[in-house]
Amino acid sequence: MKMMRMMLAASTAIGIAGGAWAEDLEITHWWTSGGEAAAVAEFAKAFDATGNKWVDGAIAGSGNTARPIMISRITGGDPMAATQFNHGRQAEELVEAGLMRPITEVAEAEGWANAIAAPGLLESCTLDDELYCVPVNIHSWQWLWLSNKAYEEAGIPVPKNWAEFVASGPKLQEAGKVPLAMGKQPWQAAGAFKVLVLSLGGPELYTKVYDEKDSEVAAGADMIPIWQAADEMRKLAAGSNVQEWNQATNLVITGQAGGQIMGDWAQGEFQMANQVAGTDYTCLPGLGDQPYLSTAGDAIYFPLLSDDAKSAAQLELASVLFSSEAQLAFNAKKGSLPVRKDLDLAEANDCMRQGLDILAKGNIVADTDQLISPDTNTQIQDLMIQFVSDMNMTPEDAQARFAEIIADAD
Amino acid sequence: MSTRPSRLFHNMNAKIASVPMVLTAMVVFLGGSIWTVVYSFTDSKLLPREKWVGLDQYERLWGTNRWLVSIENLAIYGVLSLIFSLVIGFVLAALMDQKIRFEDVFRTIFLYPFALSFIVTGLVWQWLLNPDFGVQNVIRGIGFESFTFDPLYDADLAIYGILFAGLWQGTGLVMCLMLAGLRGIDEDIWKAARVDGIPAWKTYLFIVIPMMRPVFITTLVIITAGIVKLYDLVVAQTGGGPGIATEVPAKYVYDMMFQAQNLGQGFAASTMMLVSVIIILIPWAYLEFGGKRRG
Amino acid sequence: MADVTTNPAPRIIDGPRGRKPTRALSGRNIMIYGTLIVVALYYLLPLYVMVVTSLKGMPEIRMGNIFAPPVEITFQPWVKAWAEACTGLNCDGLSRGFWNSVQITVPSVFLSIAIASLNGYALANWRFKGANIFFTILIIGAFIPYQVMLYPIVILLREAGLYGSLTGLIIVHTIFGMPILTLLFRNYFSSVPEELFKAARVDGAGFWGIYFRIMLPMSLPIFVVAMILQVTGIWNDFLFGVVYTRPENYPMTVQLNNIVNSVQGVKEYNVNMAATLLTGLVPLIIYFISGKLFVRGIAAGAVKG
Amino acid sequence: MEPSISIRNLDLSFGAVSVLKDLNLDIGQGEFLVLLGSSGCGKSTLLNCIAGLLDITDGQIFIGGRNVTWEEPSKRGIGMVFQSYALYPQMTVEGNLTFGLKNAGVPKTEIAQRVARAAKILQIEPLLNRKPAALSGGQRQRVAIGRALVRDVDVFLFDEPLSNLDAKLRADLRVEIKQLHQTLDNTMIYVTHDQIEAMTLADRIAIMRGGLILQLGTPDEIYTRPANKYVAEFIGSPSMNFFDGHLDESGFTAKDINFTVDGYDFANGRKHGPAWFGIRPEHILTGAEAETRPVRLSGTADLVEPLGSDTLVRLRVGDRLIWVRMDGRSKPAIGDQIQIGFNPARASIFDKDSEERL
Repeated sequence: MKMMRMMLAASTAIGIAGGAWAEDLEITHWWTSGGEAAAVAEFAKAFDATGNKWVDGAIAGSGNTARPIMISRITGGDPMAATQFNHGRQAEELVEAGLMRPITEVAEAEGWANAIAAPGLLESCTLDDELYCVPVNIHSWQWLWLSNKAYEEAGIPVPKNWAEFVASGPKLQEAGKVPLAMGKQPWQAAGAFKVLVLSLGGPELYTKVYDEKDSEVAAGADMIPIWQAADEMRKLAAGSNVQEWNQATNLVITGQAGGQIMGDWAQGEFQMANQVAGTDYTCLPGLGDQPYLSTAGDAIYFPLLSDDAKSAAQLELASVLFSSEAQLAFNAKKGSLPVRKDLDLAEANDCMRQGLDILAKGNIVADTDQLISPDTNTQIQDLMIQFVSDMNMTPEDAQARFAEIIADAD
Repeated sequence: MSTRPSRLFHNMNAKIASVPMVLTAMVVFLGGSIWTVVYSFTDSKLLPREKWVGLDQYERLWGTNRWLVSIENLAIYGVLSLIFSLVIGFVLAALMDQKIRFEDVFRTIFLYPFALSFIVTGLVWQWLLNPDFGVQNVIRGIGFESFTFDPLYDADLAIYGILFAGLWQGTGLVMCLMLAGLRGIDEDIWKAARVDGIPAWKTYLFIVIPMMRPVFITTLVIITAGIVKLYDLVVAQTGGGPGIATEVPAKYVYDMMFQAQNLGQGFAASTMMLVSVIIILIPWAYLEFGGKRRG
Repeated sequence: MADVTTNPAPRIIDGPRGRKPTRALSGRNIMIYGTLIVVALYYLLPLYVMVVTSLKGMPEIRMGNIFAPPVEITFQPWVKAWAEACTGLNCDGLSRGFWNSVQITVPSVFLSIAIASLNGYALANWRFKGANIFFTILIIGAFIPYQVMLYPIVILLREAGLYGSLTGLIIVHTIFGMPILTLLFRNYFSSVPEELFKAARVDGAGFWGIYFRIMLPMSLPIFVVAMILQVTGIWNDFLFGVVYTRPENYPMTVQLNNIVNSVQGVKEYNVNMAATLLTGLVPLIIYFISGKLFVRGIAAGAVKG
Repeated sequence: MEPSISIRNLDLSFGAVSVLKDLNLDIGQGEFLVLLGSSGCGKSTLLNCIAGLLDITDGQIFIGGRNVTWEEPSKRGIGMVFQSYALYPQMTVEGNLTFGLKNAGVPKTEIAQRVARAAKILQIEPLLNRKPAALSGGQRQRVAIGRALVRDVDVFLFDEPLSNLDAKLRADLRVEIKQLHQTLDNTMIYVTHDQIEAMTLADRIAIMRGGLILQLGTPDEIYTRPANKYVAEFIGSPSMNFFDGHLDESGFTAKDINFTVDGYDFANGRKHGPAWFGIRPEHILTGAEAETRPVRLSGTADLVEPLGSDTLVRLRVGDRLIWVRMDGRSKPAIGDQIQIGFNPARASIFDKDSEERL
């Protein structure tokens, strides 16, 4: 293993940069929760092994806090060597403005196209046939995490799908628990909603709404049950007085809450707490019934640098990020799926396997990050957080407003 | 000194010393504002670009619920925070002016929150007002099981929760300004009022307060500037939530520009803020600096 | 009309005499001190909660009462906040940010006060054509939300090649400190008697001579106020620190935010509180030391319209 | 007749600092008393005590026969006028005059009557609707007096009311205050550091120093028979000339000079020992007139100050400097030899140690 990494590093270094050595690269990202930080450490370790140095530029908060800072620095002429974005449309304009550098040469030299788990991942990094980012993981939003402990204490079996989960709500409340943990931040509310759309409405509805932006469908009868489910969701989440997603996850881990709708990164928190999938917690991908997943994830972009040595080192970094070892180590810690399909996931746990099976079946759709602009996304987030916290807003009103946003979406 | 120096070189040193001010005023404040206004008529997304869309951004702005809520919140917060800071600040200053003992101690206590950043203030009050372990929990713990005090989790009350924290942070400074103002009032006025048999509260209300007009103006300027900029406190305390119950214009601007990557929309919102500031300020600035000159 | 000063015969008769008797617990005193004490408690409560929580261990915090004094005092949270707390991969707590903040604050305070005092002096004593227009624009600038200026300044700094450098950040702080400080100095210098200024001119002192030899030495109170305002403002700044610097230069507030928001598993309230207190310590100490001067200086500078 | 104001054994101290010491003072009905002294002598403090604006430490104050020691200022039956006028700047002149009355619940018609009367007396009728900022200093002080006037009280207190005015206005207003006193005939206490005001206005003057009344008497007594050296020096401009010397049977001896003090009216019988001999510049005659005086000296003009009406001349007599007030028409040049003479009967002699009048 070690041999191979050394060779790989050496080959890219020699082949592409012609012997660039020992550069300090600053990488900015917002991976700061426990599981995330542990995962980043794996990348750093792998990159440091090439002789270069990973200078960590973590910015806490969430992507919403960190992205403005990253964008300001890139447009302000003080770019970092590499930076995290959710791939999709967040960095689109930076690429168009020529502020990012392509890494196509590494990808072609190493044959990424053959190794990639889902072609869509590379496609969303591509503009005018040049590749601009390295996808580092696959995340999917469509997971319901359940606390076995909470259900045991409430004296009811762990639900197997959304309907059962909703039905179990009153019993959990009687046992003094919050049925659904949900951090009161806009992105979490909007995320949970899109899970409902895909998992309860199916991929056709999801595509019509988010991809084709069909406002008639968004306003139509097909969406009504989704909004009713959203209505139930907010009632179940009413007692959840936390802000951060991992605080909500912690409520599930400690059995104070029944479940949480959150992406697969939540699994990193369960692992950090030494919880065992199947025994301590249960996961329901796609909310149990129609296991479809949307593939999104994080990607690393490379701003255009004037320093040749650093530019060369950027390519080395890209190579390391996509390498099998780094992919395995990183994703194991983070709880997400690796972007390569040629890996042996011997260590993958129960939940990861379920996810991999769904991927293998091809039951995947593109994530909303790739389909709608950040602007539209923000509008939906504003709507959803208002809907979740303002019980006076009826599902009908919210649906009408949602349809308007979809109609205006670009 | 045989030749008369040219106009340009008259007061040359003063002009040189004012270069930073002139640059700041013209390039940063004026130039930056004009730039912002101009680009509010484009559909700039992540990066500014000259694709003109007329008033589209403004139409969308005024059609956006969150912007309207932000304006409403700022109005509520602004009016209440003005009234309460002035009233509380003045009452505290008046109490402090009664030749009390331990004046230094009290003053330090009232002023120390001002030394803390809004981020800190927001976090502390978020903790205190959290129903699960803050004030509500404690009061329930001593037996009042049904006691409810969770302003930050009630959309109708959340903005008042922010006001609570904002006043905690800001009234100390107002108190200091007022105290300085009170100390500047001629002792003889108080004596005259006592001889006239006017009760203390009436003296304050009808004589002293009208005399403190300059102090009130300075205070007003400082408080208002703070209100318009209200941002950090909201971000740290509620993040705009629950829902969009505590959104404010400055946060809308920031979120639009950097999170939604819709610069044009953010610029339109900034322009609206700028316009309202100017509408409020121009008459005042004219009165203060334009009309009569100080001796 | 006899001259009575020479007649010390007892003239006091029964009845009110001497100081009007007042009870220590008069209604007036109860009202004054009662109000002050209640308000003082409201102001102290958050500080108390912060201190108490920062000295508790996590198990004790989870048990509940935020107002209860710590059963077992531990300084571990303080140590952790200062030296161990993590953001991403960096686990050196606030200590790094502290020195960054010092490096940012000291030159920024110095430069902004130097420039603003010169502005105020020129405006108050050496009026030139158009000066008031610039000043009015400057004052309106005080009301512009920083967010509005964020982007234009990014562009300006980029064009000047200063983006991301410490110099750039210092300039930004100087720019945004200018409106209020200039107002303060202008008001203060206006209140200096004109005769003094004229006398100095007759003695042949010029613009700089008067500034350094006459204005500076007699302006201590207003300089104290300006210094307090600037130290507090710059030390507490978050937005500029995060937008206009690189991670290795992040000031303490940015690291505070990082630590508080880097939730790794459970929120460590005690560490967060300790970090919060540590960050606020510098401005707090300055306030405790110079509170009296502050009020005096404000009386001298801010209050005269 | 019972005194209008009676101050009995008044003590005032702030902590350890004693400001007024065991002070006694009776002021008769309709009397105009001036408290005179340099700044810090306690004169304004005493006035504030009488007004009730300062809590006294011990003693009693009676006004109009009533013990007002514990009364509020407004209940003492006084009106007060301040140096800084202390007008309420946001109110019109009329507002200033009526605010206190309205507050006390005086009927409207009566308020109108009182205001009209005061305005008439002070000739401020055209100013009633103006604000203080639009008035001159003299007008403001008239309004301030008016505010005391409408209170319809027996006692007026003036705290250096003319100090903020220029010399001409001060003289004019001084006359008006004198006339006002003659018209109203009520008790007035007037604090000033200006001896001309004191001399011209007062029925009696109390000269204060260090919280004590050094001398209480009519202006004439104070001028002609100052009770101690301080009072003698304080009153009169230029100050009294002093000779440092010795008093014995032969008269007064000061270094090279010796003269008899025949005709001098000793306060408590003739005493001998070290003493100050004081003679006012206006009691020193020059030229031919000097020859007629019992004591004659000769000096050289050193400084000349022509005032128009008079000419002040400083003479060098031996190593002494002596001020002399000469007729305005005489115009001595510097260096002129001038003969002077005076009558010891018009002089004041003080004990060297106690500085009390002999």
